[in-house]
Amino acid sequence: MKENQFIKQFLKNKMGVVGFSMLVIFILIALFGPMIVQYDPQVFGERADVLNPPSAAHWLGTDDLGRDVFKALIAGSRVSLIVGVAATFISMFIGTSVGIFSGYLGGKTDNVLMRITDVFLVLPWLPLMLVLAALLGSNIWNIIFVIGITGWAGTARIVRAQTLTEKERQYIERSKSFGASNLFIIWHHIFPNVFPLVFANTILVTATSILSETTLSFLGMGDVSKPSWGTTLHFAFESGALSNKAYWYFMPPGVCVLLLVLAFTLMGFALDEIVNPKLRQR
Amino acid sequence: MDALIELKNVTVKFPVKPSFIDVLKGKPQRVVHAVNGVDLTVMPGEIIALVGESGSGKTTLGKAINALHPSEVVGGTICFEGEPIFGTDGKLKPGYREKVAMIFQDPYQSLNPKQTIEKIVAEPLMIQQKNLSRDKMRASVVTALEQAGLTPGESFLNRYPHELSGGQRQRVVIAGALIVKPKLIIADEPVSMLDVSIRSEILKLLMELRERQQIAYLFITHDIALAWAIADKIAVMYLGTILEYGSAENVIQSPKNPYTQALIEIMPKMKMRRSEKRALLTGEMPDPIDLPKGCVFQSRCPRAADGCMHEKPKLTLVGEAHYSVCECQLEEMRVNE
Amino acid sequence: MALLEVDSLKIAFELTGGKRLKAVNGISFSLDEGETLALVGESGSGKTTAALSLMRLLPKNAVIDGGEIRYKQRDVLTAPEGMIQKLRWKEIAMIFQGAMNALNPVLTIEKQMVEAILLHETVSNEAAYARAEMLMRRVEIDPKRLKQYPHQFSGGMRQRVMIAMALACEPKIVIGDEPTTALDVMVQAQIFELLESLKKEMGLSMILITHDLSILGDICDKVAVMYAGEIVESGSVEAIYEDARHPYTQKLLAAYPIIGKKRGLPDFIPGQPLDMTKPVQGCAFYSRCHKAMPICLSRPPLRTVEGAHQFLCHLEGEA
Amino acid sequence: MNRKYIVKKLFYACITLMGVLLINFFLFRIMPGDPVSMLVRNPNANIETVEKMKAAYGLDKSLAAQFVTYVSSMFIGDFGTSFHYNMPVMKVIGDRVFATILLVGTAEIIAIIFGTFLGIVAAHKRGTKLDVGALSFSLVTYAMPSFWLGILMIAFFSGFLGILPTSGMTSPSLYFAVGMQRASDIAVHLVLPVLTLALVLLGEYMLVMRSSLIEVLTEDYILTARAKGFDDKTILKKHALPNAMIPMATLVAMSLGFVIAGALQVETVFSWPGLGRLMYDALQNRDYPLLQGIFFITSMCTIGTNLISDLLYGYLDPRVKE
Repeated sequence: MKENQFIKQFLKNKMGVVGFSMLVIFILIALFGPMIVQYDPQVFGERADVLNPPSAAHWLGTDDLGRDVFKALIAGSRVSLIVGVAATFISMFIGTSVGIFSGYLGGKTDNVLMRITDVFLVLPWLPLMLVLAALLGSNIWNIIFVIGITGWAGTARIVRAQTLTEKERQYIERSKSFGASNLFIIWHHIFPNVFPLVFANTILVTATSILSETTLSFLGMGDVSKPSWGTTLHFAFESGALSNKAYWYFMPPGVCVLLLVLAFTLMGFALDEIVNPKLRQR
Repeated sequence: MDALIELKNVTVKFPVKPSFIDVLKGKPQRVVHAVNGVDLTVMPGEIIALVGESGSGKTTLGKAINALHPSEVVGGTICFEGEPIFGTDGKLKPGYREKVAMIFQDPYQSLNPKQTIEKIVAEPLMIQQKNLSRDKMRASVVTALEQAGLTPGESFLNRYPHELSGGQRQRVVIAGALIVKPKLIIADEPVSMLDVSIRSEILKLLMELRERQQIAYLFITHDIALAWAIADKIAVMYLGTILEYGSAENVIQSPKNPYTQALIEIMPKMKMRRSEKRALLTGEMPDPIDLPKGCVFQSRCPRAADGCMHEKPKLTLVGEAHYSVCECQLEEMRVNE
Repeated sequence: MALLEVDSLKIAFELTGGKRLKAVNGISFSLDEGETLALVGESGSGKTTAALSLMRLLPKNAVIDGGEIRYKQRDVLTAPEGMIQKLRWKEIAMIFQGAMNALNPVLTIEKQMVEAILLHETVSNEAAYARAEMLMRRVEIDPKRLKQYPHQFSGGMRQRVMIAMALACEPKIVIGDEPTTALDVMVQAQIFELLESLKKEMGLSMILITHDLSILGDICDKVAVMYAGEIVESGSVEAIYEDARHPYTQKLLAAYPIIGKKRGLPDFIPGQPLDMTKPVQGCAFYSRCHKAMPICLSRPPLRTVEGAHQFLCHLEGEA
Repeated sequence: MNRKYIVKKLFYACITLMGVLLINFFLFRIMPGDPVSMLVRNPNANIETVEKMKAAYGLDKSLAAQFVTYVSSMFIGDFGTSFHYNMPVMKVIGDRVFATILLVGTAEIIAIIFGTFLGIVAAHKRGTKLDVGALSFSLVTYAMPSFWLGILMIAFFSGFLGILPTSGMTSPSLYFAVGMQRASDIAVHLVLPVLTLALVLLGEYMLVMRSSLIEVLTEDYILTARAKGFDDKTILKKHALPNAMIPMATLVAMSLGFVIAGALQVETVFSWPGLGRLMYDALQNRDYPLLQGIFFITSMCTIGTNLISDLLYGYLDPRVKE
């Protein structure tokens, strides 16, 4: 499928377009928001500012330390996006490489790589993340690393399966008949053809990564100096915003996570329908 | 004239991937005998048709000549212009791949859908002559495309396979083979996936190329009538073994081997024959893992005798430049009135 | 009275982007009891679409643009769904191309065969199983293999299973959609021989959908040659083989290499098949025809040679 | 399904188990704050004490020997003593297993039933409002962090409606209750956590069921079934579902393993006294033996369910040869 055809198909898919628009809005907020709205999590408000409901001064009210919830959201958007995207990048890089090499080379390499993948697939990711995060310390790069390193196994399996189909194609045989090296074939034939699948998968993995980040932060493993939406939720839950019925405190960050993850999920689903012709609507 | 390619007792044996339990039990390694001792000579500019059903080992043999199998599964010797293609170190002699190209069966599958025609045709050069400049490469691609009948060549460079018809795609495949200026093209069922009405167009192109560039062909096909139409010599393969070999006229007009006779017998004659009785082989080709002891064709041969079960018959001269492993006549044969 | 009649049938597919692909453009043919008709055409000629419409199995985006299909004088296209369900397999059964995908991979052969019998006939389970065994024996497969799954059979065996399955409810008509395309020549000959004997035995009528003009002599009585959704020539197999009148049929027949004829390259037809999403002016074969004349840009008349031998051409057509 | 397949999968599961053990072993070896290093940091500790300590924990032996001891003790269920509870880890875990199984089991059953059903309906009625509705619902629950969904549940059912308890497994006042009274108390506490977990799972199950079924419905054998004269319902039931259920069944089996660990979020929000909550507390308390024990148990669960999923696949799909 050619690129412009691909875009045309994507534009025809309502889910995809809605998801994409939502994502663009979030990216704009993450890019420009922090430039307009200044937020420092270390600066606490006055006693009178604690847990105020939404007002003109504080659009979404204040938290238990008197900080502006709206400003925290804007600042958090950047953290959530960066962590989600960066962690996904690590996952996809490992997953795609392992999947392609495992599937294409086959034999012993395949066996070894797949057994390693199996181990990463069964390691309970959330406890592992918690342990790793506790071990490495709560800084944003560690969180990215932890999410990335625990999230690649599924991708590796999917990419491997697709590579197995791809490598039986006659143009691979043709390439070999001219004396092409394995790397040449992987780069020129396998990768371009598994790419659409990798791309659709990337989008879905990003959604998962963002959820993972939120969960980690909610459980208190987040980077407090760079608070994400999950961190805000953590403080909201710990401070008893729930029993205080401070809806403005715990609702907005959750809604943001939901919308951002939904944006990626919608796009991922749309891409899946385009990439996988069997799902395509007739 | 010296032979272009000479095969001596070529075998191809694929080890069967053993199951986990078999390894534990220490069962002996099982082997698929895909090609069993084939002798074959191709002269420059000659067309040899390799005819057989699926599973006969014809494609495996073609790939062996194209050095597509790892050298350890291939036995015997393959010589190109008098020199073995593998050195003593088991490595393919450099330059061989520029002399022998292969065309594959399915024009829809043998082109990468993500690549432009230019890239597809240029691929052999990208692999074999890495230092070639972009312009020179493009010029070669255009020449090759035009030799393959896609004119003007420039207009195809930036198109994608899905924009072309089946016939055009197969021409692209041929252009991709021509670009290395080969002396031998191994053509694996090059027209069987195409509509009948355009097949001959491709065949005609292949024949013209032979006239102009002295290219020899090893033409792999299941269609013995097609072999008859185009080949100088025909080799009939069954279960990895050549059962009959000779000039097209000899093999088709006076077939000596019962299998060849049966193959010719079932070919369409373009006339009503519903009420006629005919000799039809029963069953299917046996598994190439456990080869029968004697003649490979014994299990389906209506004329199989005791001797066929025990001794492996050899190709022997049965006529002028005409070899067969046996000389039995099937009954009810009505070859070529 | 003909068993099945198709009268100026027109079928189009609605594609995304508002395009319409006219797959079948007004074809007519009939099938008598015990007769075998071949619908022959190359890829894109509309032969499979036509065959599927006979059992109303077309995909959802297909639209019938006109025409009639009558089975035993009853209209197939307008009949209620329940009636059609009773017609399927009991009256008209189908042997699909590539039996690997046409058989359900997770059900045993036995189950797939018996379910059809039990659906259409009021017989006991035992009787249905007994018939399945009988059918397997008839297509020369060990009935013990009924317990096996499709993937355990070779290509030729699977096609035999498919044939047995098609005969399960003793239909009047069997449609074979390229039943031997993926098979080896030897297996193909075996399958045709089997079909031929079954036909005689059960008094079946058959419609054979094929791209291969050369195999007709083995099994067919009459032929309809399709090009771009139209029947360009029809008649008995003898008439087509020995006295083809339409330039397409003539050229197509000459495109096969025949053992026994003079050696040399067979003929070919230059050009490519039509883009069926675009309207056709005049004769559909015009752009590829070696005898094309200016008049061919208008609709060609249907000419009759003798009896049922007809062709669609401006030329009188000489043999 | 043949024996070769089972043996192979069992063998792989063993390899995976070894991998997990290896990671588990090293992960907790390099964790900061094990008892010996704590002691070493203590300026008052003399070398002798440290050596004694090391010997007591087996830390003076070679790494390989330590690993062997570790593996063998793991297999006899000796996970050491919890720092925090000062009880054998096995006992601490044992006390909590029931709560998690109750929660996860109930939620899974609900999710499987409704997820499968919704998926089938959506695929069958593809493109209709029903499909769009079911799809949107599933996508939203799929995109929601499960802890946040829990918070919403609490806010709505307890905060706003005030009808259901928000945390724990029993009411303090009914701590000593037995029989029906205790059962009904647990049931009331179970509603919200189960609902939360079920909703999260349901979304994924529905989506997988839907796309799997849609894919199957385009297969050639569905056309064959239509040609045989079956109506849509029968085709769905007898031909499409047996195929579409294969990925679904394996997914459910596999996710079962993750859910036990994944219930952590829900258990945290609802203070549900299960393994997840225990793990979270162990992490906060730096209770390494306990952490290691839970980690091992949850990994075992996933390996086990993975194996079940593979075997199920082999059983459901006759094409699986090796």
